[in-house]
Amino acid sequence: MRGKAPPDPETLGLSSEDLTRMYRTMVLTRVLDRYLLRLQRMGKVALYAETIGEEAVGVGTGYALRPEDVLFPSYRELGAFLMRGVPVSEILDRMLNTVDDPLKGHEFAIFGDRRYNIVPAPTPVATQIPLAVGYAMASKVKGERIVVMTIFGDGATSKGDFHEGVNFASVHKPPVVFVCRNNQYAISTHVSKQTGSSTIAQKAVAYGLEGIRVDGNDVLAVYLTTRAVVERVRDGGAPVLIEALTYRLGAHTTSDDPKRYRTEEEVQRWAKLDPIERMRGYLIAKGVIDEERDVALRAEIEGLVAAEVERALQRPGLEPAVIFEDVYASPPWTLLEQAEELKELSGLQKVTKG
Amino acid sequence: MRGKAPPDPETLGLSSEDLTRMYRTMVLTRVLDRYLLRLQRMGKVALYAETIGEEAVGVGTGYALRPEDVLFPSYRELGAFLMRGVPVSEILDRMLNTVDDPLKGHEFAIFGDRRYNIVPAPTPVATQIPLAVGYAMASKVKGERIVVMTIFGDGATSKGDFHEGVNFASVHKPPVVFVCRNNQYAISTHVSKQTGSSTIAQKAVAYGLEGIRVDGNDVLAVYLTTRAVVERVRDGGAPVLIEALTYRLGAHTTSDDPKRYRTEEEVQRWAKLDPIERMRGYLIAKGVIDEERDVALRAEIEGLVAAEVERALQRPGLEPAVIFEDVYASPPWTLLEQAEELKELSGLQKVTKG
Amino acid sequence: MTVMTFAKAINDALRHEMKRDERVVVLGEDVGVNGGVFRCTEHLLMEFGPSRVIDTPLSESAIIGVAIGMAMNGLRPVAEIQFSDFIFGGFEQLVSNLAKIRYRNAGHYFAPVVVRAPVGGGVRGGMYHSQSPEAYFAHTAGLKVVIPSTPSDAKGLLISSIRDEDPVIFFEPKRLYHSLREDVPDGDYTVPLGKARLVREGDDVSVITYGATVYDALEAAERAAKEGVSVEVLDLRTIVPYDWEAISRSVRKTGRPVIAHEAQRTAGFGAEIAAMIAEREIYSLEAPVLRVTGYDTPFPLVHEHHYLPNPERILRAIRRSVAS
Amino acid sequence: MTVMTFAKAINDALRHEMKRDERVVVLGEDVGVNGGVFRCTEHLLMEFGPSRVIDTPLSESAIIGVAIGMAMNGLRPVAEIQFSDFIFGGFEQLVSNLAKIRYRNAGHYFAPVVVRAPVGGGVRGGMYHSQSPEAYFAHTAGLKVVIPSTPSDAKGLLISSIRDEDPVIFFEPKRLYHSLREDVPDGDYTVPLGKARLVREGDDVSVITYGATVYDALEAAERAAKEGVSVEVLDLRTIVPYDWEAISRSVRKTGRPVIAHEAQRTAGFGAEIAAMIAEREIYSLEAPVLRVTGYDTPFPLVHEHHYLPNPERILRAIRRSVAS
Ligand SMILES: Cc1ncc(C[n+]2csc(CCOP(=O)(O)OP(=O)(O)O)c2C)c(N)n1
Ligand SMILES: Cc1ncc(C[n+]2csc(CCOP(=O)(O)OP(=O)(O)O)c2C)c(N)n1
Ligand SMILES: [Mg+2]
Ligand SMILES: [Mg+2]
Repeated sequence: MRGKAPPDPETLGLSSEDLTRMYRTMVLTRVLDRYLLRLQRMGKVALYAETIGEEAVGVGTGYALRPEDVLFPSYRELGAFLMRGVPVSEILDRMLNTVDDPLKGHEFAIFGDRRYNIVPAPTPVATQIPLAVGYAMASKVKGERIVVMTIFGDGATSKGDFHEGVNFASVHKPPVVFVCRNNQYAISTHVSKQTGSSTIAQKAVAYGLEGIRVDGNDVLAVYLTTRAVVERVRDGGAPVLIEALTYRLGAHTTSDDPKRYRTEEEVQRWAKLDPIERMRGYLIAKGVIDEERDVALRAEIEGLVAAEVERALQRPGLEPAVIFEDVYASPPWTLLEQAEELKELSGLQKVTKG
Repeated sequence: MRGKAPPDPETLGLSSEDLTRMYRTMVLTRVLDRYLLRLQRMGKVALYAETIGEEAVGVGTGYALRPEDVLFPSYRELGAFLMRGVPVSEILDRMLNTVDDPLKGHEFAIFGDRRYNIVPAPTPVATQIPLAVGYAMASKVKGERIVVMTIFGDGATSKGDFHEGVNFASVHKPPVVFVCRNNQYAISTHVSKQTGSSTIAQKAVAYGLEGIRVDGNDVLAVYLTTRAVVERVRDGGAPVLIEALTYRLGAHTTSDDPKRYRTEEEVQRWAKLDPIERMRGYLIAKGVIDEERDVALRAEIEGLVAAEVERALQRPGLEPAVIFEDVYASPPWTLLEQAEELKELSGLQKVTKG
Repeated sequence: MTVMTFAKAINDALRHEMKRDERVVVLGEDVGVNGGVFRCTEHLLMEFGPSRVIDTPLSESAIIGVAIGMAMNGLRPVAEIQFSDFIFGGFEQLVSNLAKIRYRNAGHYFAPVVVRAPVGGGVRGGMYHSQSPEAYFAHTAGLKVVIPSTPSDAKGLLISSIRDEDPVIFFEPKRLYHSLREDVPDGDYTVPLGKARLVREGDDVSVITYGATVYDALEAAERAAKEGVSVEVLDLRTIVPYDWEAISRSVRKTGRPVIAHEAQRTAGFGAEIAAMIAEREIYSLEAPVLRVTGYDTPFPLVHEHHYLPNPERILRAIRRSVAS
Repeated sequence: MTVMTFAKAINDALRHEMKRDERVVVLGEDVGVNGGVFRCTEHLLMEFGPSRVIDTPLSESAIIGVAIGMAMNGLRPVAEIQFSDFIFGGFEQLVSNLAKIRYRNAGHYFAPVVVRAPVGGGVRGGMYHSQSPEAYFAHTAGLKVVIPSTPSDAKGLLISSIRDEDPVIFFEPKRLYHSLREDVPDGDYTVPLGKARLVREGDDVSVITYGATVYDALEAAERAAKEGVSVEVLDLRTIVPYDWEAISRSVRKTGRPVIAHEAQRTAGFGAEIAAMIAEREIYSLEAPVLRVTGYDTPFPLVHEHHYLPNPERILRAIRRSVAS
């Protein structure tokens, strides 16, 4: 879209509600992201993978899905969760492992909950891809008209599971959409050292599938491309690989120091392409919002998130006994014995919060 | 080459020695292959993967390598071994697990021996591919001018290790050549159910590498293409993926019954494209050999192989103690104890040949 | 009752469950048109069609991963890995996803997948067609591990495994596939997971084993009987959860346990049984806890008889036990 | 001697070997420009250049596989897996190739690869940054398995591992990386594989352990001492081969073994030690063989202290041992 004048929303078939919802969610994502970062620094969250700069991918893809569609995300898809309607409170309960954590403190994944058709991300990169394919295979067998989407990073495309999963899908053609959020880095490894191919999209050729590269900092491009693909796949079209080119403005996670491997100039260059600023510029240019409403919106969101953080911090934590839950539907006797052992021990020693 | 008149050897830069060597080795491969099949039926060989119909790939690629080049084959590359100068006797000692078996009866691989720069194939499909890449990486570090070639089947391209290995090579560009012997089947699975891509060669696009499809039943095409690629890679060129399209005329292995999954018509169609017959026709047409010499050649080869089989069948087998050899350079005490146990037991019980 | 081979009993169990429950699907390399390289899935494609009997590309990680996804979406996939030696390509999916899916999802999603794979030696299969990797899975919380040794148990345990809400790794001793025939109950027949089978009663020594080694233990027991030693043979059938009550009962009776399996000795599943005995039945012991196992080498192509816990080796351990 | 952290000692060993032997190369995710996520490979890229310090794509199977190929061609690769939790993606290469390469090639080719990987919990790492998978490798003939617990041992054992002609899986307890400092010998320094370290002498109970659990055992021993119980603590340092002589000597002395490790209990490496004691030191025992281990669940994000074999749990086992 750069260069010439951006098209009007109507030309794109977008209502101002579409636009403001996406914009609002991007801002919300950014604000919550910053809070989660701070909560990690405070020691309240064990580890956090920032999403700053990549909001357009999560929000654009998230908006393209229907509620019944199922998302297999990676660990950096906060925007998609919020766009799919997950309340901030539930994400905070999750990240702070309160007694209301829907995942009971078992694991890291930012979020996951069957009610939202969001599957918690596995930490082992790319391993959700074959799962998404299988989920979609099953929906085909069951005759459901849902679409399964899986999102992963550029680094993930080097793993065998990306290949095996996409190749499997290329033969059986279940309703699955592969989205690579190419933020150009896998921790310190630039995508040019990740693969010899100059785009991720062209990897689709290896499977006889369509590959599309989209500007991942343009939420409208992401949304429109993804929605078209999702609906095509819903109607029986073959799986598609979408590459959304973006940039990770923050550190990889709170354990990472990006200064070791990239220049401040590079970061600044991409900071200028901030997807939120870009959308803001567009909305103001097209008269969808004005500065005043924008300031109000941001203040409202800040307030909302701050209040939720306050609330969540007050919630009690989980009991040690949770560590024995959800291992099996019918646990072996060995595990039941061990749970007894912990109970006995917990009586003896101070129960500290994980 | 079909359709128009085939070019003369000189035009292709081939001497009649080149031609007869390749032809002779294809015939030798076929004859030895048939003997090995019979030896398996006799219970002398545990399992055998036939190579009938695919001789041109092994021989053409094998001839393209220099002695110092290193081959990481799959289990179906008999032609390449013979073309690289492995004596029939050594292959028989291997397959019959005689006391002279260079691999001491430890495993299946048809053959492997450092003296010939042939690495025994692993049974787990595709797992030799990253090894070949690593071997080539090391030769680059060491400043050697060798080329590493790995050969694998069409089925192998679906495995994560194909992807991870080729992708690794696409970044680091060591002197490695990937050859897919596309015989259109992975046991019962036709290549069209193996991947959504219509060729294997196009999978190179996923790595920004060159992919070349060659008629795998035309030994000259295989040789000329591979040689050009090998020399280019030797001179510092990037890795290349060569797809040699051929057909497995026989069963997958001696445990397989191909009638379950393919028609006799299909087999007959490909039998007419037999690479040996094709080369024979070419050599006769170009006056390189005549019928008489051909008959003599075949008789000579039959005699040679028959005599070697006779000899090998007389050789003694391996001692049970070999099972403890080559596990470690410096074995743990546990293993040494176990070797003692076997020694003790072997004294008590009849030593049967594996 | 119908006389069946072990392979046929597996086939019968699959057909029965596929008929009974349309959520059951089968996937793997060559399971469809070819009916499986050991014929365990024969005729299923014809009967249930290609959306329920799925020939897959050659990719073990995808087979397991896709099966997990299917199970998360309500199916009951039975994935076949052609040989357990090739299960390692899918190991990350097995260990990092299948075993942990219920936990990671706090029960929101779970994956009752059955992974079937032929195990063990005795078929001149060499290094990569003979391994017994059960200990890896026994050491992976979240999985159950089953290894039947008779056609009836194969059927009954496979049906139980398919109906189980937890993922089950189901190992089939390949040397039994076509070498063994027996009367197998028709129709609906289950054998509960976690219950051992007392194969032979005895008073002097307990051989605790599973899989094809049961038959080697029986032969050793026969021979010991001729020497006046009465040997009990216990077939665990399920490794996770294992039947501690049965083990403990037998050890209390004989005081002389011998544990036998094909897998290599070090850190094999036999160690777990020995460790439990050393913790809980130490005062019942009248002899050291002995193990007869595959050696700590890769599985050899030649001389596999020597490598395996053959009757001679088991008998030797029985004698040692009695002598101490 | 220089005071170093555990991470620095690893770095020192790598640098020392890379200087001494140009065949030594390092490869893995983020090992180059980033110096490793735990800084173990810091500055190596600058010193030795990109052909010897190789940043790889995100592909564990290729990392192991490429390292094997390099080793077959005469290099001495030290591959880093970023967390041992991600080693499963390379499991087929480890089990089917690395462990079996010498055997399959009958010695024609062999692969002296060192695979380094951080293990264990205690850093709030959750399910996939905390696991202790050593038993899988102990059960895989062809591999050696090392787990140091001090900076000096880290250096000395890593150098020995790099010089070893066999493949070594080298696990580094990540919670020790930056929490521990001690004097480490400068320059060439080796600690032999297969030799345990007697960390604390005692007469009543033997705690046999390795890795970071050594410190929990020591704390438990301190506390037991206050109760008048004298506890010996043995750090195995190497799991394959393990130092049976040292274990046996200690068990003969105390008669009361307690085995402790972070990995889950069932079929963990502790079972192997218990099994060996039950076979060979049964007559020395004055108490059951006890194990204190991680529970048979995935590694939990919250309450990991409860999951781990913490000093309270070890002390409890010591008391139980003394009481029986
Ligand atoms: C299989 C595996 N290997 C290594 C890691 C450690 N690790 C965590 S994130 C990461 C980089 C992932 O990069 P990418 O896929 O591009 O996603 P991004 O973090 O950029 O969103 C690595 C190497 C992991 N989680 N899983
Ligand atoms: C990882 C792995 N999975 C499964 C098998 C069983 N198997 C042996 S050969 C084969 C088919 C291989 O097909 P392809 O790669 O096309 O080679 P071809 O046999 O046609 O030469 C299969 C599935 C194996 N050896 N390794
Ligand atoms: Mg990335
Ligand atoms: Mg093939």
